Amino acid sequence: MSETTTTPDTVRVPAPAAIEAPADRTRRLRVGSLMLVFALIGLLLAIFTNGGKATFQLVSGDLQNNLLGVPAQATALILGILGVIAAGAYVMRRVPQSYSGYLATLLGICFIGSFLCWAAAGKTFPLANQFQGTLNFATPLILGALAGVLCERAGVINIAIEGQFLVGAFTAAVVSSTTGSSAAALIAAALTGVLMAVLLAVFSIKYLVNQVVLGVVLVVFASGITGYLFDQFLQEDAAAMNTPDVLSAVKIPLLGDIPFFGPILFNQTILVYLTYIAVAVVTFVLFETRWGLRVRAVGEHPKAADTVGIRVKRVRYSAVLWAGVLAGLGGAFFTVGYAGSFSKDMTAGNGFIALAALIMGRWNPIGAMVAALFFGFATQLQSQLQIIQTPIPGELLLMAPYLATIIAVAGLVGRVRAPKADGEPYVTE
Amino acid sequence: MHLELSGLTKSFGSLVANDHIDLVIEPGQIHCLLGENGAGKSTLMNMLYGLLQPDSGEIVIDGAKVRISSPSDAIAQGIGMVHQHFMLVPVFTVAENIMLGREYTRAVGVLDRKKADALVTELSERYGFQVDPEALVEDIPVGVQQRVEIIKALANDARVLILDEPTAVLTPAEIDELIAVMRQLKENGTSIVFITHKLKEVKAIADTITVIRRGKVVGSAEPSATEEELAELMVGRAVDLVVDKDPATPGDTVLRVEGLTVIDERGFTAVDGVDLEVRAGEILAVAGVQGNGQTELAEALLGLTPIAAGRISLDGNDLTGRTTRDRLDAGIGYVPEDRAHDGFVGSFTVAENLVLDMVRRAPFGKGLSLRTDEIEKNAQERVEEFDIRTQSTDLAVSSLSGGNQQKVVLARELSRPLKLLVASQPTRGVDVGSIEFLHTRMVKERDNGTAVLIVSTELDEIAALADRVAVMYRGKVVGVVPADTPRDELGLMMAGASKSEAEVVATENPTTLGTI
Amino acid sequence: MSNDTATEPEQTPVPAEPAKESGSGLPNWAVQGLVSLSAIVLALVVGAILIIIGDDDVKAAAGYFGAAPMDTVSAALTAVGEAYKALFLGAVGGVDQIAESLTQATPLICGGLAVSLAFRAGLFNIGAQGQLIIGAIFASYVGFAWDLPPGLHLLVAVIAGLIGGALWGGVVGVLKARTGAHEVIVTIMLNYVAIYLLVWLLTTTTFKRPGRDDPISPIVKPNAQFPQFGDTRLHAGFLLALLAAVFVWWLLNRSTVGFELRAVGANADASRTAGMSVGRAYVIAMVIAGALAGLAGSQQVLGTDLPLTDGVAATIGFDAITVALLGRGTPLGTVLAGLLFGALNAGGLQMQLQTQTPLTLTTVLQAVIVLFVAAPALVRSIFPFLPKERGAGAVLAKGWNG
Amino acid sequence: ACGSKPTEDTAGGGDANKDFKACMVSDSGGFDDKSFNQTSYAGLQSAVKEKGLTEVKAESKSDNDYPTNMNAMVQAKCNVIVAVGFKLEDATDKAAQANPDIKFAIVDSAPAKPIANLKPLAFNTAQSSFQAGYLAAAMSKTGKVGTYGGIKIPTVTIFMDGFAEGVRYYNKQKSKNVQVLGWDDAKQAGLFTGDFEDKAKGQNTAQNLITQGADVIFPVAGPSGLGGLQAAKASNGKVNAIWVDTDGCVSAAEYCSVLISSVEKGMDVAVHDAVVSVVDNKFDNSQFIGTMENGGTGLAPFHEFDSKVPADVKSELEQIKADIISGKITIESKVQPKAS
Ligand SMILES: Nc1ncnc2c1ncn2[C@@H]1O[C@H](COP(=O)(O)OP(=O)(O)OP(=O)(O)O)[C@@H](O)[C@H]1O
Ligand SMILES: Nc1ncnc2c1ncn2[C@@H]1O[C@H](COP(=O)(O)OP(=O)(O)OP(=O)(O)O)[C@@H](O)[C@H]1O
Ligand SMILES: [Mg+2]
Ligand SMILES: [Mg+2]
Repeated sequence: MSETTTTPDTVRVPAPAAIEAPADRTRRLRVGSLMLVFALIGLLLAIFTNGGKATFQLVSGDLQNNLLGVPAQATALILGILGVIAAGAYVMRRVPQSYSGYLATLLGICFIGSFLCWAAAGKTFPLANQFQGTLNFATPLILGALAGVLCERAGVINIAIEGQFLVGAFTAAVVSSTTGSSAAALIAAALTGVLMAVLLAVFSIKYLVNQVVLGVVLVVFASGITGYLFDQFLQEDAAAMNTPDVLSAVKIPLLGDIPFFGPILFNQTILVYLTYIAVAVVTFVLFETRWGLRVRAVGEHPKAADTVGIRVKRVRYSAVLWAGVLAGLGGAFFTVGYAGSFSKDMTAGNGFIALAALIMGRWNPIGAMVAALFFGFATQLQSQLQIIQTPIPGELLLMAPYLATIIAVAGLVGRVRAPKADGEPYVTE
Repeated sequence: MHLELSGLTKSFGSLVANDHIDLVIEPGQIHCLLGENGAGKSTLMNMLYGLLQPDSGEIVIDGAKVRISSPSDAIAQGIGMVHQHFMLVPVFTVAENIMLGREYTRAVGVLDRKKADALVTELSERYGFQVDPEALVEDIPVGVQQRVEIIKALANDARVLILDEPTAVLTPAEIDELIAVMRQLKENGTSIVFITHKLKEVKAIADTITVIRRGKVVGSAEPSATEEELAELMVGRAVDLVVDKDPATPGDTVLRVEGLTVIDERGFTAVDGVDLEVRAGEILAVAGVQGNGQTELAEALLGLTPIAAGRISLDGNDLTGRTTRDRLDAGIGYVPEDRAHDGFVGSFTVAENLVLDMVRRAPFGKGLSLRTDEIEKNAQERVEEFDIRTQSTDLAVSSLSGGNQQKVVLARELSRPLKLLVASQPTRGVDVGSIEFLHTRMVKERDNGTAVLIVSTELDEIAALADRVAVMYRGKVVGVVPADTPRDELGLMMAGASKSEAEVVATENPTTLGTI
Repeated sequence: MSNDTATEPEQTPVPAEPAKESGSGLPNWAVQGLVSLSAIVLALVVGAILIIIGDDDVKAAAGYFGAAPMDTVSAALTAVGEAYKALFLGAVGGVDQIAESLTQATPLICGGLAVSLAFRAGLFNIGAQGQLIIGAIFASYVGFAWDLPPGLHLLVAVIAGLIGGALWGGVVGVLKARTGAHEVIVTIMLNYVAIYLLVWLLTTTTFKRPGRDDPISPIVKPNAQFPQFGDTRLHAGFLLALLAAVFVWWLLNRSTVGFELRAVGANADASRTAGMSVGRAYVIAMVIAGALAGLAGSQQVLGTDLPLTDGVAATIGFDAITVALLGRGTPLGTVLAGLLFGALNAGGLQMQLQTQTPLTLTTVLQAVIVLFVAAPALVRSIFPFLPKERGAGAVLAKGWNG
Repeated sequence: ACGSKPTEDTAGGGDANKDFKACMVSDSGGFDDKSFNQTSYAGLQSAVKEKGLTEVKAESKSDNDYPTNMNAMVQAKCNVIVAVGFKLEDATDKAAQANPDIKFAIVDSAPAKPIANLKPLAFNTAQSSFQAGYLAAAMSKTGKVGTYGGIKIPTVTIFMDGFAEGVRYYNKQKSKNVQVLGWDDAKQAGLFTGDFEDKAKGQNTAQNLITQGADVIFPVAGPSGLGGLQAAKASNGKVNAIWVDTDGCVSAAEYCSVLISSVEKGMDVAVHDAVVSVVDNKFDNSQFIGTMENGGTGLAPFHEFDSKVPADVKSELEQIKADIISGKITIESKVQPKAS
C-alpha cells in the first residue's frame, strides 16, 4: 500500500489564531461580559469602601489574636483594578484560550476580595470561619454529589439523593441513640442509603421507570416513611431513640498544624475525612480502574459494553448501590455528623442542591466537589454578612447563594454534557 | 472452526425477521451474506453473537451444539464481530475501547494503560493500520474508527469474524486495505462472514455467497455471478444498476459559495475557504473521505453550523447569517447524512415526519392549528409516490427499515418546490433496489431544473449521479473534475493528491476494486 | 410519559407497536386501568403494614402475642379497616367529600400539566413550585389591591397569575436557550428564590394585611374570587383546570406549536435540521408550563380564598411531578392522577382525624402507588393473572440529554 | 410529649364530660414542631385530662388543609375548637361566624373585629425575652451575646426585640457594653436561616455567632434552632443558650446542660384555661394577652444552671419582672400584641 492511500488519524488542522470559531466567540463574549460586569462591580465597591482597616481572622475560633488588618479601600482598589485587567485581557483575547480558566479564577478571587474589603471595612471578618463554614455546608453536598456522579456515570439518573439523605440521617440518629455506637450509626446509615439505592436500581434498571420521576417519588417516599416513623416512634420516646452522639473532631497530627488551612481541614470528624477520601477514591476508581472504565462505558454506550461481554445491568447495579453508601453517609452528616437529633425533613432540600452541584460539576467528582464548595461558600458568606451587617438587605442575602448558582451556571458553566446513556434503561431482547 | 446454523428463527412481534435460516460457515472461508435492507442479516448475526436470543433453531460449532446467551459466550467461543453501527465509546481513547471488557490490570483492578497501548500498536503494525492508541475515538475519522472496531475484534483472536457492513464508511483505498487484511486472516484459518450492499466487493472477495430475502435463505451464488444476477436474487426482480440519465442542461448559477470557512467546536478548521457553484439542472457531487469537511459544508449551507468566514448566496440572494428556517423557505431541500440523528423524529409517525419541516405552512398548518386531515392526505400521496413500505402512515418511523426511512426523508424534501437540493449520503446503507429508485428520483429533480448538490463517499453513487465532481480533502476542494474521471483517480484525490498527481499514480498502481 | 417521548430507535429498542388491543382482547386503556387499580391495592397493603406497626392497640396486643395471638390479628385488622374506611369515605363518601377531593385535585392537575408539558418538550421542570408561588403572588396582588368590576377582576387576576408563572418559567427557557444552563439546576434554584421573594414581600406594607404584623396578605376581593359550587369549597377553578387539560391536549396534538415542541422533545437535532428553533421551543414550553403552574397558584388564592403566606404553595409543585408521572405525561392521565391524589389528600385528612393516623402515611401511600403504577411488570409478577398490555409496556425513560 | 394517644383515654379527670369535645387544628408546622403547635397541644391535653373531655385533633400539612380541617371539626360537633397560629385566622373567623354555638380560640392571632364566640390568645413574649436578654448579658463572659431567627416574622422578631432591649437595659444598669449579635432592633435587621427545618444550617449559623465571640445564644427558629443548641453543646461549656416557647429542659431535654433558661410562651396554660372556661360555662371573647403579670409568659427554671446563675442576678431578674408589671420598665418592641 502506498503512503498516500492511508488516511491519517486526524484530518483536521488547528484553526489559524486569527480566526475564532463562532462557538468560541459566543462563549468568550458571554463569559467576558459577565466577567466585565463583576470586575466593574468590584471596582465600584472599592470606590465606595470606607477608609479604615478591614480585619480578617486567620485562625478558626479565635477572633482576638491572629488577625490581619489591611487598609480596606486601597486593597479593594488594587484588587478591583486587577479584576478589570483580568476581565479585559479575557475579552480582548490577550492571552491564549487555554489560560482563560485562570483568568476567570483570578477575577473571582479579586471580586470576592474587594467585596470582602468593602463589607468588612472597619469591622472584623472571620475569614477562617468562612472556610470552616464552607466545609460544613459542603460536606454532605459533596457526598451526595459523589453518589450522583457514580450513578449517573453508569447511566442511572439519581434525583433521589435527598431521599437517601433523609433515611441516612434518620437511621444514623436512631442507631446511634439505641446502640451508642457511632460506627454502627455510620454503617447503618450507609446501609439504608443502599436500601434506597436498591429501590432506585430495581425500578430503573429492571422495571424501566422514568428515572427523573422515580427519583422524585423516592424523595416523597423517604420523607413520608421517615416522617411516619418519627411520628409513631421517635416522637413517643425521644430520649431512647433520638439522642444520638455527635462525632467529635479528631485532629490529624502535623497536617492539622499547617497554618490557616490546617485547623480548618484537618481538625474534623471522621465523616469529613471520609468525604475527602471519597472524592479521591471515586475519582481514582472511576478513571483508573477496570470497574470505573466499565461504569463509564455502560453510562456512555451500554450496547458497546454489552458487545464486549460486559454485564451492563450488573455494572449499573453495583454503581448505584455503592452510590447509596455515599449518599447514606451524606445523610448521617445531618444527625450524627453534625447536628444531633433527627427532625422531620431536616435535610431541607440539600439533596437537590447536591444534584445541582453534580450537574454544575459536569458529572466529574472533582468538579462536583468544587461546585459543592462554591455553594457552601456562598451560603456561609451570606450568613456571616448578616452578622457583620452590610448595607445589603438580609432578604436578598438569603437568596444570594441560589442566584449565584444560576449566574455561575448560565455565565460560566454553560452547556453541560451528561453521560450519553444517562437516564436510558438498557433493554435487550 | 466449522460453524453451522440450523433452523434459526427470530420474530419481533408479528414480524418474522429470520425464518428457519440454515447456514454453514467453513473454516478459512469468506462467506458473504447478501440481502435487501431489513432482510434479516444483522438479526441473524446478532443471534450468533449472543445479542439476540433465537426463538428456535440451533448453533453448532465443530460438531457440538452450543448455547450463546450473551456476547461473552460468543467471545469465549472465538466469535468476533464488527457491528454495523459502531460499538465504540466515543469519549474513550482507542486503547480504552480496545481493552474494554478484557482490561489489563495491575493490582486491585488498576488499569494498565501501557500494556493496552502496546497491544494496539502491535496489532496495528501487524495488519498495517495506523492508529494512535491515545486518541479519543470521537476525534478520529470514521474510517479510522472502523479500523479500531476491526482491531477490537482481532484482539480477541477470533476464529470466526463477522463483519456487518464494514465498508459503508471506507474509501476505495481503505476498502482495499480491509480486503487485504481479510485475505491475510483467511490464510491463517479464520472464517469470515462478510455483509455488504456493494456487489463489487462481494465479487472481489467472496468464497461463498448466501442471499437472504424477507428472513429466508433464497439461494446462494457463485462469486463469478454478475452484479445484475446478484441484485436480482436479492431484490427478487430485475434491477437496473445504471441510472438512465440524459446529459445535464445546466442553467443559471443557483448556489454560490465563496470562501466558506467553518471552525469546529474543538477549534479545528473543518471547511477551509471553499468556493463552489451549482447551476440549475445539474448535479454537483462532493466526493471525499468522511471527515474531510463535507458534513460541515452541507450543514453550513443550511445554517446548522455557524461559519467563521465566507458567503453563501442562492439565486443571488445572500443567505449568510440567515436561519435554517429562512433557508428552507428560500427553497433549499436537505437530506442529512445521519437520518436517525437529523433526518427524522423516530418516535413520530410516518405522516408526521413527512411534514416535519412544513407544519407551519399551508395546507398543513392554518394559523396555530394543525390540519391533521391534510397531513394524512399528504402521507397517503407520498407513500404511494415513493413506494414507502409501511403497514400504516400512523406507524413510528423508527419501525421502518433503513431504506424506507430514507425514502421518507427524501419524499418530504422533494414534496415542496425546490431551487436547491442538498443531499448527504442519500443512499448510505440502502439496498440496491431502493438505491435505484432514490437515484432516479434525484435525477428527475435535476431535470426539473433544480440545482442538486450530493455529498457522497460512494464512488458508485458519484459515478451514477454526478454531472461534475468536487473532491474535498482536509476541508479544501482539491479539484473539480468531470463525472467520467476514473475511480482510482478520484480515490487518490480523496486522499489529497492533486488531479495531475492522481492521474499518474492511478495508472501505475491500480486498486482491486478499480479494475473490476 | 407516553410512547412518543421515546428516544432514537437505536437507544430504546422498545417496539412501538400499533396494536390498540392487548393480548387478552381487552383494550389497552382497560388493561392500564386494571394495572393501576392493582397498584393502588398493593400500595394499600404496604400502607396497612405501616398502620399495623404504628398502631398502639396492636402494639399492646402484640405484647401478649404468645398468650392470645388472635388479639393481635384482630387489633391489626380493626386498625387497618378503620383507617381505610375513613380514608375512603373521606375521599368519596358524600357530596362534600367529593367536592373536597376535587378542590384538592385542582392545583395538582394544573401543576401536573406544567410538568408534563415541559417533559414533552424534553425539559425537566422541577420548578413548578417556584412558578406556582410567583403565579400566586401576582394573582393575589391583583385580587386584593385592585378594584375592578365583577368578572373582569377575576379575569385580570387569573391572567396576572398566568403571567407570573410564565415569567418564572420563561427565565428557565431563556437561560437554557441562550446559555445552555441546565434547566434542572435553574429550576431548583428558582424555587428557593421564589420562596424567599415571597417571604420578603410579606414583610412589606404592600403585601401585609392592613392592621397586622403577621406575614399574611389580605384575602382577594370577592370580585376576584372564583365562583363556588354551592357551599362546598369546590370552585370554578376546577373547570379551568379541566379546560387547561383540554388546551394542553389541543396544543400538543392539534397545533403547530405543539408539534414543534414534541419534535424538539423527541429529537432536537432533527427538529433543528427541519428549520425549527430549538431555543424558541424551550422558551415557549417553559413559558406555557410556567403559566400552567401559575394558574395552579391563582387557584390557591382566588379559588380557595387563601391569603398569601409562606405556605401558600404547600408542596403542590413537587407533588405535581409525581402526578405527571402517574399520568404518563398525557393530559387525560394527568387529570386522572390529579384526581386520585386529591382524593388521597382529602381522605388522608379524614383518616388522621378519625383514627389519628399521621398524614405522613398518605405521603407514603402516594409514593408507593406511583412506584407500582410506573412498574407494571412488577405488579404483573405479583398478580400473574393480569392481562398483558401490548405496545408500550413500561413508562419509557429518557435521559438528561433530551 | 405529644403522641397518638387513643381519644378515649381520659384517665385523670374520669369521664365526667365525655360528651364534651375539645378540638384543635395545627398549622402546617404540625404538632411535633417542638414549638407553638406542640405547646398549645399540651394545653389541650391537660384540659382534657383534668375535665375528662374527649379530645379531637387535626394536623394540617399545608395551607390548603386549614378550611378543611376546620370544617371537619365543626362536623365532628366539637364544643370548643382551638386553632394554632395566625395562618388559621381566616378559616377560624369563617367557621366561628357560621357556627355561633361552638366556641373558638386562636393562638397568636386576633380577628380584625371581635367575634362573639372567638377568643384570641396572644402573648407578649417580649417581656420575658427582655429578662432573657438581661440574663444572657449577665452570664456572658465575652461581652457578646447572639440571636438568630428562622424567618423574619413578628412571632419571631418579638423575642429578638425583647432580647436586645434586655441586653441594653443590662448595659445601662451596669454601665457595661455587652453587644447583641444577630439582631438590631432599631433597624429591625438581623440574622435568619431562611427556614425552620434545616437544623444543620441553624447550627452553622449559631457557630458563626460563636466565632464572632457570642457565648450565649438565643435561637428563635424552631427545629432549626435546635441546631443552635447543638452548637452550644459542641462548644464544651464555653457557650450556653436560652431556648424559646417552652422549657427546653423538658421539650429538648438532651440540651438541658447548655440551657441557662427558656423564654416560656404560656400557650399551654392559655389553651388549657380557654378550654376549661368553655367547660365551666365561663367563656368570654376578650383577647387574652399572656404577660408576665398573668403568667402567660415568663422565664423557665434554671435547672442545671440554678447554681451557676448568681443570686444577685436572680434577684435583679425578679426586680425586672416587677418593674415590667408595674410599668416602670416599658418595652418598645412594635410587634407586641396590643389589647383590642
Ligand atoms: N429490535 C427490533 N425490534 C423490532 N424489529 C426489529 C428489530 N431489529 C430488527 N427488526 C426488524 O427485523 C428485520 C430484519 O432486520 P435486520 O437488521 O436483520 O436487517 P438487515 O438485513 O441487517 O438490514 P440492513 O441491510 O438494512 O442492515 C427488519 O424488518 C427490522 O425492521
Ligand atoms: N424498536 C424498533 N421497532 C421496530 N423496528 C426497529 C426498532 N429498532 C430498530 N428497528 C429496525 O430494525 C432495523 C434494523 O436495524 P439496523 O440498526 O440494522 O438499521 P438498518 O435498517 O440497517 O439501518 P441503516 O441502513 O441505517 O444501517 C431497522 O430498519 C430499524 O428501523
Ligand atoms: Mg443490518
Ligand atoms: Mg443497513
